Amino acid sequence: MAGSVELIQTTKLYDGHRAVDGINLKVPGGSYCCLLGPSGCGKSTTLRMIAGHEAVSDGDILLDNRNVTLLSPRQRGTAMMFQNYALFPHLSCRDNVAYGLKIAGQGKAERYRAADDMLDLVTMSGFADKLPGQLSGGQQQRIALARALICRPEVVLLDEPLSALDPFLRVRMRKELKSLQRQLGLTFIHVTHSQEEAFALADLAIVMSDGRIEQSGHPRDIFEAPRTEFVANFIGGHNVLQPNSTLLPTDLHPSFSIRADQLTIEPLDVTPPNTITRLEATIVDVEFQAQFFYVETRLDDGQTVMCYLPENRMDDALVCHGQRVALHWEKSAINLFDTRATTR
Amino acid sequence: MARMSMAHNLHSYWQALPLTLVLLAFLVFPIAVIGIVSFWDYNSYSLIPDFMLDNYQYLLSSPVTLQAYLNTFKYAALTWFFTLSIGFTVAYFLAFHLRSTRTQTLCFVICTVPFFTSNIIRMISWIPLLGRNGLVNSTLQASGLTEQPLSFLLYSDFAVVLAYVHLYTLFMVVPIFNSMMRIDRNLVEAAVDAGASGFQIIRDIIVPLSRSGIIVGSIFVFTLVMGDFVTVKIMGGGIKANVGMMIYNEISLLQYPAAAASAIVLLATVMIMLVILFRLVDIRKEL
Amino acid sequence: MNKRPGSFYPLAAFFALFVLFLYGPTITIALLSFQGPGGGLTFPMRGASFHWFGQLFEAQAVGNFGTSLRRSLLLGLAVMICTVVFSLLAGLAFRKRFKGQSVIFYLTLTSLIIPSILISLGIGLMFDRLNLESTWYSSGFGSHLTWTLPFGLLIMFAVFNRFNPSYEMASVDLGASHWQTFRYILLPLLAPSLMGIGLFGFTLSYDEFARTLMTSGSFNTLPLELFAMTTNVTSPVLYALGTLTTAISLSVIALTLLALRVFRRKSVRESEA
Amino acid sequence: MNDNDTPDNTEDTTVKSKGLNRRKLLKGAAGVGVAAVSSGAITGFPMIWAQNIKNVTLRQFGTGVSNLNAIADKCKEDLGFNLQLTSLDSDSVTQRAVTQPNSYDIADIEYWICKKVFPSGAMQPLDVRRLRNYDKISSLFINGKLTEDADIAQGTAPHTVGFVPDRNATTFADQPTDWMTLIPTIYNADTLGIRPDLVGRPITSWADIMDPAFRGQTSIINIPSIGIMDAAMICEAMGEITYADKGNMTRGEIDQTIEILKAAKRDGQFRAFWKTFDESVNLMASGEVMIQSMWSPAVAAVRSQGVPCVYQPLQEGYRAWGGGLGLASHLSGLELDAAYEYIDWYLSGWVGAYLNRQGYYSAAPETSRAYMSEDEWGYWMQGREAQGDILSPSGDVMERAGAVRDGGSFEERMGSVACWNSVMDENQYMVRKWNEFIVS
Repeated sequence: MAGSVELIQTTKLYDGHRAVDGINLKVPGGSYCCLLGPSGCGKSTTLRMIAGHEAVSDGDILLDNRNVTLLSPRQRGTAMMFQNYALFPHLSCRDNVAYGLKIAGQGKAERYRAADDMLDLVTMSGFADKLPGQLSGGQQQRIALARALICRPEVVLLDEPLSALDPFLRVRMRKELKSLQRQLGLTFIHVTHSQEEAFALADLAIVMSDGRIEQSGHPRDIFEAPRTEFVANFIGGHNVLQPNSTLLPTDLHPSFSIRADQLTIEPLDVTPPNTITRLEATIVDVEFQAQFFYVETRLDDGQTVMCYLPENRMDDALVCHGQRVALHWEKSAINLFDTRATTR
Repeated sequence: MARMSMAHNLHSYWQALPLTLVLLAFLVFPIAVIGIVSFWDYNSYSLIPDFMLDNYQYLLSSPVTLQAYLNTFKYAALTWFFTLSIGFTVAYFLAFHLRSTRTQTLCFVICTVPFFTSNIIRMISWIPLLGRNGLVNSTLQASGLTEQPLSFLLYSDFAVVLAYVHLYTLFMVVPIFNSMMRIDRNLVEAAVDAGASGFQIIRDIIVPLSRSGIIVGSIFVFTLVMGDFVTVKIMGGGIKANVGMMIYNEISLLQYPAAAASAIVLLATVMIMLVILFRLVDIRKEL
Repeated sequence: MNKRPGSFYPLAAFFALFVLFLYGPTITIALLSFQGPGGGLTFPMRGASFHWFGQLFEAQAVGNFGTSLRRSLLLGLAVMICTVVFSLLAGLAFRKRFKGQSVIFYLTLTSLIIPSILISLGIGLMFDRLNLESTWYSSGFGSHLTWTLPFGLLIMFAVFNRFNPSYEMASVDLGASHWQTFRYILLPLLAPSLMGIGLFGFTLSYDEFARTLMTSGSFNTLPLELFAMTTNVTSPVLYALGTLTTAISLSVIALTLLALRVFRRKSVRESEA
Repeated sequence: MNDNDTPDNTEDTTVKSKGLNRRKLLKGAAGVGVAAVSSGAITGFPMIWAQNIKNVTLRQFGTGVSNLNAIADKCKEDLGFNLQLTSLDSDSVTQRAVTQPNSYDIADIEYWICKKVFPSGAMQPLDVRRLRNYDKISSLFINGKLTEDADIAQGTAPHTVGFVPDRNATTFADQPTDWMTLIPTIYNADTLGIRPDLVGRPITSWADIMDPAFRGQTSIINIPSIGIMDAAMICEAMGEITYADKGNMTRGEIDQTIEILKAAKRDGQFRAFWKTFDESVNLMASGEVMIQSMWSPAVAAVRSQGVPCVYQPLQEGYRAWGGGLGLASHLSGLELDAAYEYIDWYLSGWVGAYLNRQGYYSAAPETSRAYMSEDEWGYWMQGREAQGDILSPSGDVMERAGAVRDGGSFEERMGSVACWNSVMDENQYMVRKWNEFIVS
C-alpha cells in the first residue's frame, strides 16, 4: 500500500550527541503510527527527519521503498502539521490552505476551489476569510490539517498536534484525526508524549527513549508486555519490582513488571493457592478515581507497589491508610523484560 | 479597585510631566516660533515683525525650490532603495542564517560599532577613498581598468547617496531584524513543507511578516535623508543641494524668515508622508 | 551538524562586504592618521609615525579639542541622566491610560522624526526672541533631549511590552508598598534596559550635530568643533581624533558589555544565594 | 635691524614651546620666563595694570584665519589677561555677531560682515584717541588709498565702513572720525590659485577658470558676498558683462552674472564649491581641482605639503578683503579697558609679524617690521628673493632660499586691487540669486 515509511539505521548527531541513535522502523502504508516518549527522546527529531526539515546524519529514509534521504520536503510527498500549527498570520484561512497549491503553480480559482473543498472536509467552510489570529485553538488545528492535506500527501506528519488544546477538546480532535485518517486512508505519523493519546490513536505505537526505540507494536501488545523497564514505567499502570532474596524468588532477576490491575489486596490471614504469589505490604495512600481505586502500598524492603482496585471490590475496612495487607497475583501475570533490551 | 486605578492614573500625570515639559519647551514652542517668524520680514542683519506672505510666495514660485525638492526626493528614494535592499539582506542573514544568539549578538555589535563614531568623521573618511587621487581611483588605474580617474566618485550624487547608505543602513537593519526575530521559525518550515523555494519563502512569508520593521526603518531613513544637509555639504562638495542645504544656506545668510518658511514647508511635506506611512503600521505594537 | 543551506555562503559573503563597507573608511582614516609629520588629508601616505596622535594633546593652531570634548562629555552625562529618569517615568506613566496620552505619544514621535535643522532653527530663534542667551547647557541641552527622549521612551515601551506584571502583583501581594515594589522589584528588573537607554542617550548626545548647530551658544561641542575643524584644519590630526574616538567607542562598548555580564552574573548569584 | 634676527627666532620657539605646555605649567615655566623677559624688553610696555585685570577674560570669536591660539597665549603673557577664542566659518560669524551679541566681547570680523552687523547695534565703535598705535594704521583703512595717488577699488572698501560719526551712531561716516567700527588687523589680496603641474599652460586672466579644458576641475568660493565678486571678475574678464560698479551691482547685472555661473555649473565646469580656507587647501592638494579662487596662505599651505601650487597674479587685478576687531556693545568698565589695551597691543607689531609670516598683511605694517628679520621682511613685504629658508610661525620651512613671493611686493599686490569683498544695496536679492545658483 502507498505511504509506507521505512527508517534504516537513521541517526542524528547534534554536536557529537546522538539525538537519534540508529533507529530501524517500518511503518506500513495507511497506518496510524504514534511516536511516543518523554521530551528529548528524539521523537520530534525523527519526525522532522522524515519530513526533511532535519538533515539525516547517517542512515536512510525510505518512502514507498524510494530512498528520500537527500530529497527536499516537497519532493518527499509528506506533509507536516506543526506543534503550534504555524499558520501564516498574514494570510486568510483560505490562503493558508491554498498556499501549497499556489507554490505548485495552480491558478487562483482552481486552488481556491480545492481549498474550499478541504475546508469543507474539516468543517471550517465558514471561516475561509478569517485570519488565523481570529480562530480558537481547535479551529486553527483544523485549518492546519487542511493545509497539510491540500497537496494530497501520502504521509502526514503531526508534531504534538493536540498539546495546545484543553483536555476536553483534545479528546474530540483526537477522534476527528483518527476518523479523517481512516476516511482518507493516509499514513499518519503522530508525535506525542501522552501514552493515553498514543494508545487511543495508534495502530502502531513506537516508544522511544534516549534516541532509541524501546519497543514498537500495537498499543495493546505494548501494554500487555512492556519489553523494558523504561517502557513499563513510561506507559504507566505497571509496577516494576526488583526481586529480593527475602521477598521474591531471585530467578526473576534482575527485575520484572506486574500490572497494577492484576493485583489483589487480601487480608493477611488468607492463604493463597500456589499459582499465586503473595507479598506483605503496608497501605500508604488510597485515592478514589471514579471507576477504580488507586492504592499505593509499601513493601517491607521499601519498594512501592500500586494497585487498581475496581470500585465494587473495595473493602473500606481492609483498605485504609496504615493497614497491613497481603498482595496477591497470579504467577502468569509476571512480565519478564527482554534481557537483551535491558542490558544494552 | 476603581480607586486604585484612579490613583494610578494620577501617578501617570506627574510621571509624564517631565517629558511633556521638555517637548513643550523644546519642540512645540520652537516650531510655533518658526511658524510665526516665517511670516516676518527681514533685512541683512535683523528680523522685522510683520505679517507678510512674501517668504512663502518666493519659496513656492521659485524654480529652485522645486529643484531642491526633486533632488531631496531623488536622494531619499535612492537611499531608501539601497538601504532597504542591503538592510533587508543583512537582517535576513543575521536572523535566519546565524544559529546561535552569541554569533548573532557578535555580528550585530560589529555592525553597530561604527555608529558610535562621529558622523562627520565617518563622512570625511570617504574623501581619501573616493577622490581623484583616492584609493579607489588609484587601484582602478593601477589595475588598468580605467585610464582617467573617475570623477563621479566624489562631489556627486553618487557620493551623497553612498554616504547616506553608509550612515543609515543600520537604521534599516535594526527594525527589520527585530521583526524577523519574531517570525515563528515553524512558518518557514511550513512553507518549505508546502514546497516553497527560498525565494518564494522570502516573498510570501518573510517580507509580509517583516513589513512593520521595513516601514519603521523606512520612516527613519526617509526622515533622516529629508532633513539632512551635512552629508550633502561634505559629500556633494557644495555643488549638490537639497532642501536641508537650502535651509542651511538661508540660515547661514541670516535670512531667518525665509529659512523658517522653507522649514515649515519641509515639515509639512515630511509630515504628510509620515501620516501615510504611519497608517500602515502601529508603532507601539512593533516595539 | 545540519548542513547549511546553499544560500548561506553568498549571504555570508554579502554580510562580509557590508562590514567592509562599514569599516572601510574608518580603516582608511586610521591608516592616514599614522602618517609622518608631513602628512596630508589624502593618499599617498607620507611617512609613518604617531606624530598626529601626539599633536592631538597639544594646543592646536585653531580650535581646541580638550575643552569642547569636556563640554560634550558633561552635556552627554547630563542628557544621559535626564533621558534615563524622564524615559523611565514616562514609560511608567504610559502603562496606564491617561488623558492626553496619544498627544504626548505623537509629539514624542514628531520629536524623533522632525528634521533636526528645524529643532535647531526653532530653539535658536526662540531663545533669541526671548532674549535668552543660547548656551550648550541650556538650549543645547534641551535640543539634545528632543533627540534622546523619543529613543528612551520607545525603548521603555519595548521593555514594558515584554514585562510580566505578575512580578509586581506578587510584590504587592506580599505587602510591599508602591515605592518598595518599585525599588526592590521593578528597578532591578529594569536596570539593564535603563543602562542601555543611558548608553544610547549618551552616544546620541555626544555625536549630535545638526540640533546643536544653532543652540550651543558661544562654545562648541565636540562635533561642532570637528565640523569647524574640517573646514579649518589641513592636517591628519582630525583623522587621529577619529581613530582615537573610534577606539574609545570600542572600549566603551566592550566595557558596557562586560559590565552587563558581571551585573547579570551578580544578580544570578544573588538570586541563587 | 640685524639685532632683531635672533630674538625674533627665539621668540618663535618659545611661543611654540609655551603652546605645548600651556596645561603643563611646571614644565613650561622656564620658557615663559624667557619669553616674558624678552618681550618686555622689546615692547617696553608699561606695566600699569592692576592685579585685577589679570582676572579679566575676553571672549573673542571670528573666522579661523586669525583666531589663533598663539595670539591668545602671547596676549596672556604680555598683558596678563585671558583671551578665549572661538572660531567659526564666516557665515556663522555673521550670524552669531548679530543674533548673540552677549556671547562675545570682541568680534574678529571682515569689513563686509561689519557692514551687515554694525547697523544692528550689536557693536560699539572704538575711540581712536585711546589707541596709541592708531596713526600706525595703513592709510588704506583710513581713506582707501594705499598711496596718495592710488585709485580707490570697487566694493566694500574698508574705509567706507570703517568710521561712524559718533559714539552711538549705527550708520557709517563717509569721512574719518574719532570713532572706528573695526580696528583693522589683517587683509590680503586674493586671486586664482593654480596647480602649474596640471593646468599645462600659462594662466593670465580670471576668465581662464571658465576654460572648457579645465572642465570638472575648477572651484569657486561659496560665500555669496565674496563669490559674487570673484564671479564679477570672471565675467568681466570674459568680456560678457561690463559692470558699472562690481561692488554694487544692479539686479540686471546680478541676474546676468548668475546666469553665466549657472550655465557653467550645468556644463560641469565646477568640481566643488568651497567655503573655508581648509576646503580650498584640500581641493587643491588632493588634485581634485587645478584652478580655483584661493587665499594666499592657502596656497602656502598646499605648497607646504609638497604640492606645487601658484598664487597667480592676473591681468585684471586682485579681489581684496580685510578684517578687524570690533567691540560688543555690552562691553564696559574694566573689560572695555582691557579690550582697548588688547587691540592696541594687537597693532603693536608682534601679531602683525605673525600674520605677515602667514602670508597675510598686517594693518600696521611698520610696527610689525620690528618683529621680523630683514630677510623675512624682504620676502613677504618687498617681493625680494629669500636669502635663507622662510619659516612659518610654527617654525616649519615654508619656502627654500631663493624663492620669490607670488605676486611680488606688498605695493604690487595691494596696489592692484580691483575690488573688495562687499555687501551691495541689492544684497538680499543677490544672496537669493546666489542660492539659486548653488541649488541649481
